Amino acid sequence: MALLDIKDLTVRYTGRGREIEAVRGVNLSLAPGDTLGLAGESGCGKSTLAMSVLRLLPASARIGGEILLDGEDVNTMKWGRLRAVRWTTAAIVFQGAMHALNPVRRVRDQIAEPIVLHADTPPPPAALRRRVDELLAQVELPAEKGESYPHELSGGQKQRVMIAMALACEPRLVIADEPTTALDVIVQAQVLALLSRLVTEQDIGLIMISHDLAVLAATCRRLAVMYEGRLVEEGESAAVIGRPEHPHTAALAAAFPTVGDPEYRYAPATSSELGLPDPPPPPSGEPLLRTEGLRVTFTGRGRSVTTAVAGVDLEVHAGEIVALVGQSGSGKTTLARTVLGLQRPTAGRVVFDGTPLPTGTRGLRAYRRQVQLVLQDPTSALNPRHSVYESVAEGLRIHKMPGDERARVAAALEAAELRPAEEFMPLLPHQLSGGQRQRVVIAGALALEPRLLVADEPVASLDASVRGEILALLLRLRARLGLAALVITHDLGLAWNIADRVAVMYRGELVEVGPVDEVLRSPTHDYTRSLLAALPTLGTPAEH
Amino acid sequence: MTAPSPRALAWRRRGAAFAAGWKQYASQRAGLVGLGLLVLIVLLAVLAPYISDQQGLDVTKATGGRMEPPSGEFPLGTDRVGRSVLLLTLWGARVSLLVGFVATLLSIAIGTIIGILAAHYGRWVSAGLMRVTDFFLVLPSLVLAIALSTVLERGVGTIILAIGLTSWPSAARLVRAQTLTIEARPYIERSKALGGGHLHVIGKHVLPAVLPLVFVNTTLAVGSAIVAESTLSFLGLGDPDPMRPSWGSMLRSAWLDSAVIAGAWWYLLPPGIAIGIVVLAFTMCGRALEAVLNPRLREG
Amino acid sequence: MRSRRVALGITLLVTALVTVPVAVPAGAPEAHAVSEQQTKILRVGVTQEVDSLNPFISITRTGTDILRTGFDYLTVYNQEDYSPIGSLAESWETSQDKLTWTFKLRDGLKWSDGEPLTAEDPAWTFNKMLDDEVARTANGSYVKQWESVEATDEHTLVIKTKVPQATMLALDIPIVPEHVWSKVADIGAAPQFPMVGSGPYTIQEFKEAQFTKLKANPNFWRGKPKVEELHFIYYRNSDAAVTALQNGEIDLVNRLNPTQFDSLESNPDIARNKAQNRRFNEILINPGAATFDGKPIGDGNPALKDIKLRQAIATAIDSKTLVDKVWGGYAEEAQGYIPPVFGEFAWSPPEDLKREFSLDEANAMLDEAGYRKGPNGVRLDKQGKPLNLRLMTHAEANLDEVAGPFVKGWLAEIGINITLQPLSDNQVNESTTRGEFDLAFSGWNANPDPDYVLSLQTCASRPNAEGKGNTPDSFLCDEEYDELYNQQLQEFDRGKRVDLVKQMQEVLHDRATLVILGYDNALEAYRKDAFEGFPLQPREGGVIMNQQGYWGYYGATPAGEGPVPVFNDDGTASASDAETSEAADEESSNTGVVLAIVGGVILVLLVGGLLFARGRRRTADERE
Amino acid sequence: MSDILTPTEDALAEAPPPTRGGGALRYVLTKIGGGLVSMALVVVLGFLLFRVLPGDVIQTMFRGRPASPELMAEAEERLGLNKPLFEQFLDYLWRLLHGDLGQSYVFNVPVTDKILERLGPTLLLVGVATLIAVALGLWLGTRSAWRRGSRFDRISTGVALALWSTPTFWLGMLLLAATSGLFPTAGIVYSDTAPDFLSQALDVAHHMVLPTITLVAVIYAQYQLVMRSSLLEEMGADYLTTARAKGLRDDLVRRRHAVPNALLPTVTLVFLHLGFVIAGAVSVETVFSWPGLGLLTYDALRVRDLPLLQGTFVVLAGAVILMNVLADVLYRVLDPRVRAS
Repeated sequence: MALLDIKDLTVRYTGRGREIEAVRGVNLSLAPGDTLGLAGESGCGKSTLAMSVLRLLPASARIGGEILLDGEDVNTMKWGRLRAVRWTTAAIVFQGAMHALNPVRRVRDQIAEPIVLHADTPPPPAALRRRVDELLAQVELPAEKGESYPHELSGGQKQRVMIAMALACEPRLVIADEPTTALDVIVQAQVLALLSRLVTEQDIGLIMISHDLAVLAATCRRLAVMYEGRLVEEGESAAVIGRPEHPHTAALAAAFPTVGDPEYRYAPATSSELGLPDPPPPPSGEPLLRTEGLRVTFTGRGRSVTTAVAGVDLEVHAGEIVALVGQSGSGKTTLARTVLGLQRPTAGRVVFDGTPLPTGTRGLRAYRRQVQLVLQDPTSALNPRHSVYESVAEGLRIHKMPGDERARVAAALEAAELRPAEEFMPLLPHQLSGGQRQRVVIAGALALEPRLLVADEPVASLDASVRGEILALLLRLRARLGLAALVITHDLGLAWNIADRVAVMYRGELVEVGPVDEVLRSPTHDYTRSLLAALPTLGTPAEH
Repeated sequence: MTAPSPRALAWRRRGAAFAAGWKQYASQRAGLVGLGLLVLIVLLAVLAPYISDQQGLDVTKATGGRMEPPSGEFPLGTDRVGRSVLLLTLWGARVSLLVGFVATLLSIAIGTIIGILAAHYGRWVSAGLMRVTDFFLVLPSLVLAIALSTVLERGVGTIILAIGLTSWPSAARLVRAQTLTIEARPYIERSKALGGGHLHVIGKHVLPAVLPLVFVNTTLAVGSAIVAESTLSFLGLGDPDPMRPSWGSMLRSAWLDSAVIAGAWWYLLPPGIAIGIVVLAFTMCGRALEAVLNPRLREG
Repeated sequence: MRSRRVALGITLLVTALVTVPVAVPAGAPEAHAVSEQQTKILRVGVTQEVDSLNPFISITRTGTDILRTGFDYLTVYNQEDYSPIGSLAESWETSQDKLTWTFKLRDGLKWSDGEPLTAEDPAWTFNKMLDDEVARTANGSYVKQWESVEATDEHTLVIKTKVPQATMLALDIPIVPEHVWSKVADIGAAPQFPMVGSGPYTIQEFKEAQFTKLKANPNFWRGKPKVEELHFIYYRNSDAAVTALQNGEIDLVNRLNPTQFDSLESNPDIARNKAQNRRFNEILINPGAATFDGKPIGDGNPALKDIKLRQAIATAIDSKTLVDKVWGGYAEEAQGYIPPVFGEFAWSPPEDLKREFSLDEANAMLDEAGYRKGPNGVRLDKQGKPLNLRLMTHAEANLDEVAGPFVKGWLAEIGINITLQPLSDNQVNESTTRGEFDLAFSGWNANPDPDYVLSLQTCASRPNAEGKGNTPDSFLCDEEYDELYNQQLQEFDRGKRVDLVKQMQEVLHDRATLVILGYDNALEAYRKDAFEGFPLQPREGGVIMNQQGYWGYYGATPAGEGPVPVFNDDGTASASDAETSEAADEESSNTGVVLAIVGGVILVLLVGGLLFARGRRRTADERE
Repeated sequence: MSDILTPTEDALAEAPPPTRGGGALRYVLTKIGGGLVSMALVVVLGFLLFRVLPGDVIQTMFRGRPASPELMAEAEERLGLNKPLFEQFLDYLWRLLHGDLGQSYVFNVPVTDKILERLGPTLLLVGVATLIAVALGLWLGTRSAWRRGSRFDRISTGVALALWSTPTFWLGMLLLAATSGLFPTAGIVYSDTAPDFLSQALDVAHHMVLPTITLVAVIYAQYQLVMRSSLLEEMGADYLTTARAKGLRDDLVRRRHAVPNALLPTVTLVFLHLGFVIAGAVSVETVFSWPGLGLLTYDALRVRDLPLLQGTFVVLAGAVILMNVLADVLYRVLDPRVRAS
């Protein structure tokens, strides 16, 4: 008998006169001890599916079909029975562990809570303590960490606590909902490895949900792909990725390039008819932007000094795309801010086009016309109250650019491939898709006719299918306008996709700088190597 | 067809947004009731000179007896010198509403400016301003207001000043918190990167985002200001002009003249109930507005 | 389930907190009844807080009222008509030059603790005041001109003064026991309780802003009072006191407003006492304030220097309406400067001089005097400026608050714009003394002898340039008036003097620097079921509380123990011939008796008046 | 704090937020420092406010009694009023540091004594009323948030709003009128109650009923509304889904997880609104003649007893500031998040 058998599941959300069908007739089954990856973009219904297994959906959800957990239909269970089943038969590792843990209770108590709850007789304190220590040990955390509050733990540690908590009642099924989304590559690899190991060791059934096919492929035996509430493809991981049948699956798979594979070099996945430009000639001459011994330190409240950027020399030539790669906390965002003049360097200087970065307000304003910023999350990078037109025109107005404002806005929108421009102008950000929003941000930057674009994780918050389109746009802009770009990312695949040169940043320093082909194919620094090693690769489950 | 100008578009969009907002507002019964009450009361207050005779407020022309119970001539009875309580209550609305509105505007203006400045400029400005705000926040504001209205000459202006100067800190804190939230948004960073200065960021991004909240807060604060006015007037710090009665000064008269002992409920109840209704109406409107403007509260 | 239990617990807790005290009164009244059976307590509701019970410090009405029952004086005002009679002192004599006073104390006087009370005690008390500035805080003015005080023997006290002093038989100074107070380090500090005293009661306990408890003093030389305990209970608001009276929580309360007084009428257990006050209420009109040496001060509107304008204002103020609407009928209409309670000196304007209230007439007067009406109906003064006048009111005085709008309304009708300016009592005092007013509410307590209140309107009573040194009233400085004033000072023929005083009032009436508003009554009430009655002072139509003596509290007669005593000047008491209850509602016609007695003590009082009316009304309202 | 990850992970993992040793002391000291700054502002404001009040202090002192210019000069000298303002301020500061708030003009006793006498009744009234209001407000707020939109929610929120909208003194007046004869109308204890503790306590409780009900009625609404919205906010939180997924009963989810978190902002509010409670106390004490600090303040204002006013102002403001410092410290104990940031 299957551990979990979902039959013709439909979930509708009703409210305010509208009805949204989140899940439309999904059939799925999982054998005990088996692992299944559930892939899909945001809004495809994968999280709703996961939550419905333990009937955790809000009251506005209408559920149809059957969810047989160990042969028992969850939908028709009595509340008491349902509570008993929760966590003992199936447990969930939630996404965003920061919020999924109660911020004001010690993690030990939170781990122990279900154990006490589901025990017939409350275990003696000593035994309980031992059990929690054991669980912590399983997730490779020392027992002392149990005394911590969630905010005292790092993201990876919190995710480990979540896993320990999920294993507390020895469930037969664990559902992991985007367990590694907010984590860095290396930590992600560690957590995935841990999860795989535990599931295998304890013979637990696992459903893992992610938008990242590579992550799923690295962990799960089987893969299911969801699209608009339907299951569009299901099968062995390798088969699904190797021979995607559904175009959506193909798009998902292509979004995560294999670093080192020349097929993906200068070739982000795009379905645009505009195609991709040819690789550019190597740049020469004076660099457009140069940092010299740049150092930025912050003084905390307790007079503790944090060095975010520790002496960086970096060059970007005209028409060149440089990828700045590093983990969060490595100082790459601070570096970008300093380059933009949003942060004053403690030491060293930034030289643009041969002249040092001005310090006066007026000079800075003029400088900022030439160097533009593209932020990670286009949703929050646009004022929700401003229309596309206003957002794009904002820079024009600040700099009092001469000429017809409307024509300039239209031109910028065209350049960012939002066509026809007129139609987009009156729209508000919430009426646009994620990719369109990012194009508006880019258009806003282009309107000022800059020479350098600083893009901070430009595609990190976009769905996989859109990712390639934006990257292709950057490449085309470079080819057409000669625009140089400094792209900040944690994603080595992105660098491989579009960058000419890559700079690897670690703890405030550039540990390795060079052409992408050299650095990513034959890294010299340990850190670069460990970054590459942590990349989940399609088809072959990671071994650690 | 020529494309409409961006400004016209913006206005059209605002109109549509307003219509949508109104639809949501209208779906809340309490908000509608509150708004209806408010419109009615404001109308009555504004129209008071046209629907009643101000001369009736002049004690020398009072025709009624001392604290007469309600009758055909005086639907709500008379006060201690024979004036119609109904007339007093009607005219009292003018002063109470005036004080409520102006004092609130004053306090909100101070609060908004300080709140935005404290959030926008870092470190010392912020620390200094917040210190002052916290200080005023914990000060027993009634004591301070009483002291202020003792120092200054009696009158509506003084009352407004006393209330305005003591009630801004909560608005300042609220605005500061909201501004901090807004300023943490990447679009502020983007705007700065585009070259926007302080004024640009505050004027184009922060203020428009903070204003709805300020508006809600204003609606809620008018009620408190009206209660504060009545308390100060009750304590004898109100406007002494008999032609400008407020609900608080009516209650003071009732109190001083032992309406409680005399059982003159018609003298005691109308001003108090009027205060309650107006404050409640403002509160209901404010909460309904809050629900419209703050999506988190809307669900469920 | 647990949350349900918690909820239940909270409900129970809240209910308990609310209902337990509610349940208490079921038992509490019984406790009250029982305690009344055992000890006779007179519980008096007072609406003014006690400032201090230190006899050297206290100056409030309530404080001195309590101290009068706790400490005896050398002399006291009699019950009949405020004549000074001996109390601790049995007799006295003065030297030819009026500089040496010799008081003989009674035999066998004892303090409440049993120690003998001798001449050493007043001697110590007075000498302390001479030596120590703090001890002069409350009553320092009496001893300002003293040379020495000496107890020549156990019964004899000799006081030498630097100049003849008229107030020597009106020394309102509580005599304290030397054996207690000589050990007190800080004479200004709050006293220790119980206090050793010599009055009809001894002060036992004082709870700040709550109550003062006194016990009957068995050693009081007139004999122990019938009531065993006397409690003064503080009520911040008088409604609460009235409710307490209705509930039987207190037995006696005064200073009622008309509404309260009326509401008590129907209560069969409560008797009311409407007493004549010694007070007149007025509005001052600044005729151009100046210092005693004639230099102009203050910022009064110069237009008011015109007597025609002042007279028009006086004509536009209607005393009858004020009596009806402001005092609810519990007052008498305005006549002369001296209140009608002092019938002999009281004057009422004859028909030809009488200003009948008439707005038309006032308007005509102003038209005639050349005050044209401006565009908005406000008249213009001679300089063409609109007549905007300030009317200063006492923020805490009900009279001012109610009457102010009336005056404003009337004057608006004759084209004068009034701005009401409510200020604290002190601010009004300061401003009026400095001449910084146009119109202001005022009022005084007059005395059997009118000298002091008359002196207020003389040139000499005006202040120095800082607005200090003297207490002026209306800043009138009129040759004719001053002339008459000096004449009446030296006139020993009573009939002629009365005549002079009436002429002075006529002058005052004509000059219109002040407008008399009326004379309000003192309204008191007590539990008839608990108390038979109280001795009034003056005996006819007088007050129970705030007497110039201890008669009311001392003679309090519990129900069934009547009749209420009458205290004679020889120290004896006789049965009252009339019920005090509601007595005052009938106007007294016994002026003949009053006259005779007043005549007997007139010489003493002639110069002694100073002490009675040494304060202005609003503060006089708050203190003695 | 020692990092316990494996060496490689240690080297590579993101750094957890730093936790400083001695943070607690630092935090407390910062809060106390802030409180002291506020207190200093109160002291300065108290001085300025009550020295700029118009009026002649000496005249006020003598209250119209005839006094010779020499006597007035003497008093001026004694009170140091002839010195320059700054010297007066230093004087005032010096005496304040010694707990001397000056001498009341009206009562002729040290202001400190006067305030100490009145502190008890106010503490009793405000304390009991706050406790009841907090308990009531939290309980009602929790219930109405949890059953959002229910009849209980609508009615209890409506009642709270209506009471909150009512002027305190008016509510007191109505209560007085409505319960005439049931409860004492003024004061804290009858003068003729037996002196034993039980009778006294019962009598005080009896006297407290009306003032307490009035004060509670006016202030509890705030706590209810804040608790309600605070809980509503928490109700969307992910950790509650976690708790439910663990199989916790609804009321356990509420009690163990939602309420403790929602309580935190409410705790701050309780203390932040003490100033409001004190304002209510002034009204309530005036209406019910409760012999507390509020009444003293109002009476001092009435007769312009400046030192007394200054004293009550400094003490009331100081008390609120002190309570707020305590609240900050308490908050730190309650909310582990504050400890690290």
